[in-house]
Amino acid sequence: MIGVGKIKQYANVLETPLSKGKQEVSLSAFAFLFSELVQYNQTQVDNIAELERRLEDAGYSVGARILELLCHRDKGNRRETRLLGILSFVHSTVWKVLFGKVADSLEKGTEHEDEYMISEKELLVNRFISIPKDMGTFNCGAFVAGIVRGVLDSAGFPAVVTAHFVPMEGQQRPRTTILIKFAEEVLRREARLG
Amino acid sequence: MAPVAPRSGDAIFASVEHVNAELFTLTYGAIVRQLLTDLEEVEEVNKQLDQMGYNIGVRLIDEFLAKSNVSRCVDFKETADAIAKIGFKMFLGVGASVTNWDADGTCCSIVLDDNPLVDFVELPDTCQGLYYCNILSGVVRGALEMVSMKTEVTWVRDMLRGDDAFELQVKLLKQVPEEYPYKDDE
Amino acid sequence: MQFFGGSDISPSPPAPTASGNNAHMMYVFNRNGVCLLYREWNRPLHTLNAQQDHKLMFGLLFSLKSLTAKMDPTSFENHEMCSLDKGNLGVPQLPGQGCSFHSFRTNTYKLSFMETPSGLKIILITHPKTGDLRESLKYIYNLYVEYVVKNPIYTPGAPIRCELFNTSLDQYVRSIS
Amino acid sequence: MAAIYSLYIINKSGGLIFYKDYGSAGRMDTNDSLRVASLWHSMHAISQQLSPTVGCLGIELLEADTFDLHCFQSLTGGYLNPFIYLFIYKHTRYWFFLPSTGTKLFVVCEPGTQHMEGLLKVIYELYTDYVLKNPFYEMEMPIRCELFDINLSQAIQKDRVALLGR
Repeated sequence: MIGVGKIKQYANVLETPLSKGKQEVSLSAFAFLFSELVQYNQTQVDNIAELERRLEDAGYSVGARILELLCHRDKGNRRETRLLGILSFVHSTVWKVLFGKVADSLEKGTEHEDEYMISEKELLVNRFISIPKDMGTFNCGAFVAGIVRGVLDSAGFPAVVTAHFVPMEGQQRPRTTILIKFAEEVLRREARLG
Repeated sequence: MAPVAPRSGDAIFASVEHVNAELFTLTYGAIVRQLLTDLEEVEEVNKQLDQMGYNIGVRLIDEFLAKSNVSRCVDFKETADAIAKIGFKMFLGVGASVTNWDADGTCCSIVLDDNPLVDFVELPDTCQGLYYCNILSGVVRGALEMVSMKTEVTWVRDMLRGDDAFELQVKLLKQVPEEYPYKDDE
Repeated sequence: MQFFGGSDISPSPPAPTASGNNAHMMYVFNRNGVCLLYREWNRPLHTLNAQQDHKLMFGLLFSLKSLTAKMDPTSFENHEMCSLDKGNLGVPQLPGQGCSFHSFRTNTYKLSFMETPSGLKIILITHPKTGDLRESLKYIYNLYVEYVVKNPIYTPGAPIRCELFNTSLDQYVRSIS
Repeated sequence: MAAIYSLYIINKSGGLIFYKDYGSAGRMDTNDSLRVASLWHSMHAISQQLSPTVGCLGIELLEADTFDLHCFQSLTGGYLNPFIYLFIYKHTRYWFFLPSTGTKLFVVCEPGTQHMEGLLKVIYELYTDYVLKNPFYEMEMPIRCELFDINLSQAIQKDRVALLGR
């Protein structure tokens, strides 16, 4: 991956504070940009699975940078070492930075040991997006799944992360669930650490 | 009805939903990286970014006009002023000013006070010739075309290339005048 | 559509609403689209020459009439029997037939419109804030019957050049808007 | 008592991109609604050309015997992509060279229905949100956005409650 957009590492990094306080842009600006990202990728793929993968890749690079940014800024360089620690870091700290709120819920999967789910009633990136019927279960939340994978991977917790619509009764709109399936070695290490 | 005065950029920005600029910046970074991977030539990436900006401008203009109460975009000077002063603030939360108008008022510069696209960005030397923020020039061009002002928008100064500010030049190419050729085969 | 009976100038002119003249202009067309009268009191903008302007106005009225007839939500013909002439777009309406519009407003002017059963179309363009002028148009129609139709030297279908009609029209219009 | 009969949305060249009726009164079949839309598009543009003063934005309210028509228009458009309006009457051809105008929304309702301008502005904002920001919506094409439909019916419902509540 070309290094564009990497963090400034030069001497002057000490003078320029990494973040000039909480800067914001309008939701519309982000929505139009994200819509263009999706439209561009639609022109580059032949099927929905590929589109989802490309959105995820785009998200992955964002996730990797978010982790670096947050570790420098908030944690004073202390890295999460435990599974629950990194999950709650994603569920609250990362979500707050990206979406201005803590995620609606964080649950452990019931069937499988290695699965966790972060759910959001109205995922920001999906706010204005209506999926055409013929695209089946496609979810632009794949971008957010990529961000989560980027954060987890860079923090040493490799996983497969996917985005799914989950219908909620009494609601016209399904919520989005980010399903995290950790790699074997993460569980083994977690077991070792007791 | 006396036309309602256009709302200030700050007033609109304060009244709309916001997101953290970092999400915006990093998502944009992801787009540029994708383009650099998909398209070998940096010049191709510049063109694609401008086109993506144009696609956004064509859609965004409706929201800009509706929310800013700009009554009519007939005069290029007024419109350029509105886009700089209201548009950039309303969408990106940054101020911008319009300067160096040419004699006949068909070319000007928009100087950005700040640019949320470029936080944390350092262009490696493999990207010589890249106009990283080309999406913005496309947005201005697309928006203006929707109010029937064909323009050419280019970067005159780019901080990522060592300049001291971000400056866009907006040149009006064609604006069909109000009166029009009336053809009737009577 | 009521029929406008009565020969003398009745009803008495409605009370003048505002002083000053923010009436812009007035057109009278006959059923064949001939512009019998064009009076202008205050029109800073002319985008077209007179001939094109009159043609465009007639075209607008004619098309709006067929549009409103088609969109009439209370008429049932155009649901069941779509093929029926009445209500088909673009097919000329008989005067007084079907639903018609009586005014439209833009941000810069209000157009009030009346069509008599004889197909005479009277159009008054005023300030956008003007109220309902249907009564006023009826009054103007009575002026027309009085000073034009009854004027022996006027040949129907020719542009109206009766001075008396013009002066009383000017006076009346100045008083209503 | 449906105050609103129907809602139309027209694209920049007069093509119908959205039509919804509320109840059987005033219901149009597809080709009639297309014809109404393109005819309205031309009428709207012509009404600007006949304005006695500058700055005319076209018809905002049409008052007919049995309905009112309120129209809201975005201010895009102009002479870069003009269109020709051909009108034939008594076999003389009138044709006019008109500027394209912005996206238009118009609602057909009972005569005298109040605050339709407010409702149209709300619907327009829903359009700029749930249609223009939807990556799967292609400009100028018919609107098939689920979120737009959901939010539109909520807006109409809220408005109707306000009307009945009066």
